Amino acid sequence: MMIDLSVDLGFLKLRNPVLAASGTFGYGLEFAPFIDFDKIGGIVVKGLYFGPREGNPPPRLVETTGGLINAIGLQGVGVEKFSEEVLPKLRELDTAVIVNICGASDEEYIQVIEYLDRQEGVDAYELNISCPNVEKNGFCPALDPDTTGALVKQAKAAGRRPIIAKLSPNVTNIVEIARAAEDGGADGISLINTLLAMAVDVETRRPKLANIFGGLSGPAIKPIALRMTYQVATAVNIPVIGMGGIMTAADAIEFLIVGAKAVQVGTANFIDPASTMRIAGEMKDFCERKGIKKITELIGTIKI
Amino acid sequence: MMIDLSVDLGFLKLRNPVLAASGTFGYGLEFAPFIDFDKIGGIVVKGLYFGPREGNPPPRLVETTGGLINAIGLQGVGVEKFSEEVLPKLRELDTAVIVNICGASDEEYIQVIEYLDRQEGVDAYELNISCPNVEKNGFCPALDPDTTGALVKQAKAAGRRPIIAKLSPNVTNIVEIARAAEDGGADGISLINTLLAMAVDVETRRPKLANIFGGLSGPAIKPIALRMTYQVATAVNIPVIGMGGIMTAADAIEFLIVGAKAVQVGTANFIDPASTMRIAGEMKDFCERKGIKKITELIGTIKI
Amino acid sequence: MQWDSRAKIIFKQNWNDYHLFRIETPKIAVEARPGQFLMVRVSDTPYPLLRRPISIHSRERNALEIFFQVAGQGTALLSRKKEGETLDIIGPLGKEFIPDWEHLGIAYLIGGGRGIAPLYFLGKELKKLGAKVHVLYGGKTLADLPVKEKFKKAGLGMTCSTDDGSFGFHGFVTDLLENEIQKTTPQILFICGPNSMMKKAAELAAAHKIPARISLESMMGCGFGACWGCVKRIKKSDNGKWRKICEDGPVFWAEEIIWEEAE
Amino acid sequence: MQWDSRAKIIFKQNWNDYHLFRIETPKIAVEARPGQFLMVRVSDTPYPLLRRPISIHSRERNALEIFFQVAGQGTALLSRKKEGETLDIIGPLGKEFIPDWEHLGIAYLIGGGRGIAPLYFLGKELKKLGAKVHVLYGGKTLADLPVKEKFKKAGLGMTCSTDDGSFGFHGFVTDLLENEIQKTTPQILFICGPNSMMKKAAELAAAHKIPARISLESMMGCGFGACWGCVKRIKKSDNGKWRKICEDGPVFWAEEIIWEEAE
Ligand SMILES: Cc1cc2nc3c(=O)[nH]c(=O)nc-3n(C[C@H](O)[C@H](O)[C@H](O)COP(=O)(O)OP(=O)(O)OC[C@H]3O[C@@H](n4cnc5c(N)ncnc54)[C@H](O)[C@@H]3O)c2cc1C
Ligand SMILES: Cc1cc2nc3c(=O)[nH]c(=O)nc-3n(C[C@H](O)[C@H](O)[C@H](O)COP(=O)(O)OP(=O)(O)OC[C@H]3O[C@@H](n4cnc5c(N)ncnc54)[C@H](O)[C@@H]3O)c2cc1C
Ligand SMILES: Cc1cc2nc3c(=O)[nH]c(=O)nc-3n(C[C@H](O)[C@H](O)[C@H](O)COP(=O)(O)O)c2cc1C
Ligand SMILES: Cc1cc2nc3c(=O)[nH]c(=O)nc-3n(C[C@H](O)[C@H](O)[C@H](O)COP(=O)(O)O)c2cc1C
Ligand code: FES
Ligand code: FES
Repeated sequence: MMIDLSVDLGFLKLRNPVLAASGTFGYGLEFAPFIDFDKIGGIVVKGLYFGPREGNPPPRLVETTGGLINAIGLQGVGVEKFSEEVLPKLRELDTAVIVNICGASDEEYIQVIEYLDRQEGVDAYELNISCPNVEKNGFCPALDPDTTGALVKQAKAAGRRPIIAKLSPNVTNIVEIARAAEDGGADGISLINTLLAMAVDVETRRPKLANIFGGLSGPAIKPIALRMTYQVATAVNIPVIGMGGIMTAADAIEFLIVGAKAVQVGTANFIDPASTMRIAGEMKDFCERKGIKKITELIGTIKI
Repeated sequence: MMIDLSVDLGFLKLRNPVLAASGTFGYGLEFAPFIDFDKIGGIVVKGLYFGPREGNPPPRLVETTGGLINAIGLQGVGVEKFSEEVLPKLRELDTAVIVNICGASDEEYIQVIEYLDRQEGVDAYELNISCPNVEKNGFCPALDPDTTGALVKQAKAAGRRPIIAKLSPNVTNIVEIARAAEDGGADGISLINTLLAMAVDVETRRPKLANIFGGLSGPAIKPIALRMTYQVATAVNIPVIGMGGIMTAADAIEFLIVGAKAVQVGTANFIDPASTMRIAGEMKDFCERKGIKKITELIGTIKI
Repeated sequence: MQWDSRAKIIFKQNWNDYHLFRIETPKIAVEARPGQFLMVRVSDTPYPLLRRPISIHSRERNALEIFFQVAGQGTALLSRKKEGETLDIIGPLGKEFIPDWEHLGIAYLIGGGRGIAPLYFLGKELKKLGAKVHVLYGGKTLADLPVKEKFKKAGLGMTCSTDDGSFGFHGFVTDLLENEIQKTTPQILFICGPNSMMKKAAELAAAHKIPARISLESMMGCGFGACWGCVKRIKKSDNGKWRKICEDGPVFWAEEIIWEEAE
Repeated sequence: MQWDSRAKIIFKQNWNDYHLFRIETPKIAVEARPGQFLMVRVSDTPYPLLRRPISIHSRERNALEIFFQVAGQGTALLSRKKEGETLDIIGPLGKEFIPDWEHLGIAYLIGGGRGIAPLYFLGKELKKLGAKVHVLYGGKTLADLPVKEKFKKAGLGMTCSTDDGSFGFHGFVTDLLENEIQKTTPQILFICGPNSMMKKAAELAAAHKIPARISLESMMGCGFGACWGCVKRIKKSDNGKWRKICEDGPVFWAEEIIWEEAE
């Protein structure tokens, strides 16, 4: 049976709904030994500030039950080096490339967008307004609807490419934030970023992360991510990209069923570096078994 | 070495810092075959509404990686039956008894408190303003500081016993809610209740819980619970009782180190029904190994 | 109820997806009654988190047997345990199959797939109590009937059925039951298997006015009445409120069950 | 770098907490260099979630050996794997121990506890390259020196030390090193062990102006450069920025390491 896994986000057509999540896939090329780029939907590259950035001091990682807390703090090479050294190589890959945009201020987000706008080979921008481990108390724009709306609006005005707003789960009302992003002009929404978390070493009584707080990802958070994806997908009219703890095609399909048009796979890449490709493959097997001809037949079909 | 595990919450002295969490310990007596009640700090009995309550239709449980989603919906016998049939038996146990108070309206919380105020054998009330699986969309009073403050104030005025406000993690700013509870007159704060969550059966495309949403508990949520406990403990002046995913003494001690004066053990009781007693025992071993004479020496000693 | 955290696996047997363990656990064995179950910890890591409910398949002196089919990760992990390893089990839990009757007469035991598990213990006990026991054992195909010889060896009458006709009666075990009811008049039925099968069997029982005991399954958080997670709506009992399958069941009278809500 | 999801354990040996596995993995073996490591999946469930980094202890034709000490749940699960089972491993990863020198001369290898792991492969390769190899192997007590005979059998000079004097030199392995430096002049040191030991050894190296290669540990998310989780501040390289231990290390020159930040 020929199965059509392609999805159309409106602003971007994907070969299949499986993207690699930002920060868990390096700049993409790190995974060349493990996957065929033409077998996945696309990659979201690591968060980029305008300049190079040191990130947080180590330790930056703690493993928890079913989860990983990270406080990388968005270490990265900056747009310039990225555009010169990485982007040309990414352009040669037959896969969608989305760049995750960071900023320490509204202006910096815009600067990054303006710089990248002059480069070829980027399909969309994912506005990372939701990283919990940059500011000490976990603050980020996506905690507030007004800040979110205003920033999305500026970003949209600044650049020529589609804007995906990446939301934070650390909020009381995710729908309110999603609507603010939509009203601000976002072309799509991706969620969730990591949950603000902490771990303590009982021997030394020190936080296990130098940054004290970090962001929790991995299968532990999947039930929360799925709930939020469902809430948002039923509330907005722009496409939603779901993520959080996806390890298998069944996990990914749960997100599609609650209304996500595509998914991102994050932490799983560390354990099984071929996760994205494997999940896309398993998705096809699932469709075959269930007699589903087009993956889009699954999207938003939850039976309540 | 004689080790003093006792803690003083101000309004209540506990033999040791380990309490059984509400809803995971039945009405207490279910655990008689497994533990000695005089070896734990106390029990928080299952949430009580004024009248008996049916709870949600099944399925009510889903297991996830490192977690459990429940949508029991606070099935229970009501205060009258509880006071007549359960409380007399609890009075015979040599352990602190805290009752978890529920209400579908402000009035109902007050009714429950007024009724229980006329009974003997209750040491404190834990105001359950944070159950995510009663209302369909997960709404509960603890999502809003004003609602929280007002309800705590009314509850405090209505009864003669100490009030512990149990907070929800499903909020942007847990400190704001904790302060509202403190300002409302709460004698203590306990946190966290479960995280609003969801799971989908990919074969049937139905939510795995009849209630659609449920509350996530277990080791998966520990890093989030610990972070919030730390944030709240450093922000309020009333004692904080921490919980969320505690399975071992090391887990419990993490909560003490970040500032909790006591802990509650929930989901662990289902897997190892002697968890509360075991954890108290392991806590003692830990103190012995580290040369700690009083458990209170650990509280709030995190080295930042 | 007892808790044995060091119950030793003293014997293991398997047929594809089906596994039988004999577990040394004197304290639990002495209390065990047919229809009751154990809560088994399948791993000593936090994955999977919860214990799994498994029926008591047989009592052999100070040991108990369990018979299970791999259904997911938990039972898969359980199946990999080796002889000599220990299991952490709580039991016996729940209500037993056998009603408190003076005289049991002709008893039919109807088991489908892994649902045969509790019926072996039940059959042996019924026989001891003087009942005339006949077991109907159904499966999709011959490979789903791995323990059939065992029943015969224990002197229990048995007829098998397979959906594909690869062994015994060609058809559903409920068709077999229907045939049997034409021939003899059972005084009581004991039923355990997939819901669809149990429902059909319960209808037959109702049509022929034969009392029937049915063992229900449910997702269980604790297994001993503490979590309120396993409830189903049960007629009659307590005015149709949700009842705990772990404590008030797993065995109920067929007419108590509301099938629309038994899923 | 290769990924072998079905690397077979063909031999296993253990001494209390210490374990040695020989693993058949031709593609990884052929690329392996001393100082490099593997990312090992210790469980096929989501617990623990991440792979664990383990050094390459030896290459034996198309197999690799690992030597590890149980440090927590992950290594405990690994230790329970049986001969004949397969492991999912990625490797070889990271930079190798041996610098690109014409002539190596007298090389001292200093290993503490589980830190001995990479030094066996290293010693054998150095010997092949014509170096004169002497290994200093330290532990708390005799039981911490399980693989000492192996080095002698491979024709590598070895002196042992124990903190409690139960075997060999009574004292720290760094004291032993200090003594040795008085006697001979090593041209290069290779050091692997607890941070405190490595720091002391690095100080000795600096004091005596002996170049020293040090293998650092770090919490690793991926092991292949994708997560930025394993960084430490390394002097000289890239103006003192955080460097990835998995990719730029784990082996560095001693003078590059900022010990205050190496924890
Ligand atoms: C009282 C009782 C007695 C049982 N006795 C036996 C027995 O003797 N032999 C046997 O093979 N099985 C028995 N079962 C079923 C067994 O408990 C489940 O197959 C097992 O829990 C599935 O766990 P898993 O991790 O392998 O599968 P999972 O991956 O957890 O789930 C696989 C499938 O099994 C279903 N399932 C999960 N938990 C349960 C549960 N508690 N009850 C029913 N279905 C469930 C899931 O919905 C899913 O469809 C019994 C169940 C109950 C309630
Ligand atoms: C490049 C490299 C090579 C290594 N080679 C070997 C080897 O050959 N033999 C050997 O026995 N050990 C080796 N280790 C250490 C080994 O990786 C850890 O002992 C192991 O990851 C601990 O996992 P666990 O689940 O057993 O313990 P956990 O329960 O995860 O932790 C137990 C203790 O180990 C520490 N730890 C956890 N992960 C790491 C890590 N990645 N690196 C260092 N410490 C860690 C924790 O902070 C904690 O103190 C190496 C580490 C690295 C980075
Ligand atoms: C090590 C690490 C680094 C991350 N870096 C970024 C980042 O740069 N930008 C971003 O938007 N999200 C980042 N994330 C969040 C992920 O993209 C994703 O939202 C989150 O991990 C949840 O998905 P998962 O559970 O599949 O990992 C990072 C996550 C991890 C684990
Ligand atoms: C099955 C179940 C029922 C619960 N019922 C209640 C309740 O009645 N009242 C309440 O305040 N919390 C209830 N909770 C929440 C727990 O008390 C606790 O806050 C939460 O489970 C986190 O702790 P844990 O991870 O140790 O389980 C319940 C939790 C579970 C799993
Ligand atoms: S399984 Fe917990 S009450 Fe029945
Ligand atoms: S461990 Fe991931 S970059 Fe080094």
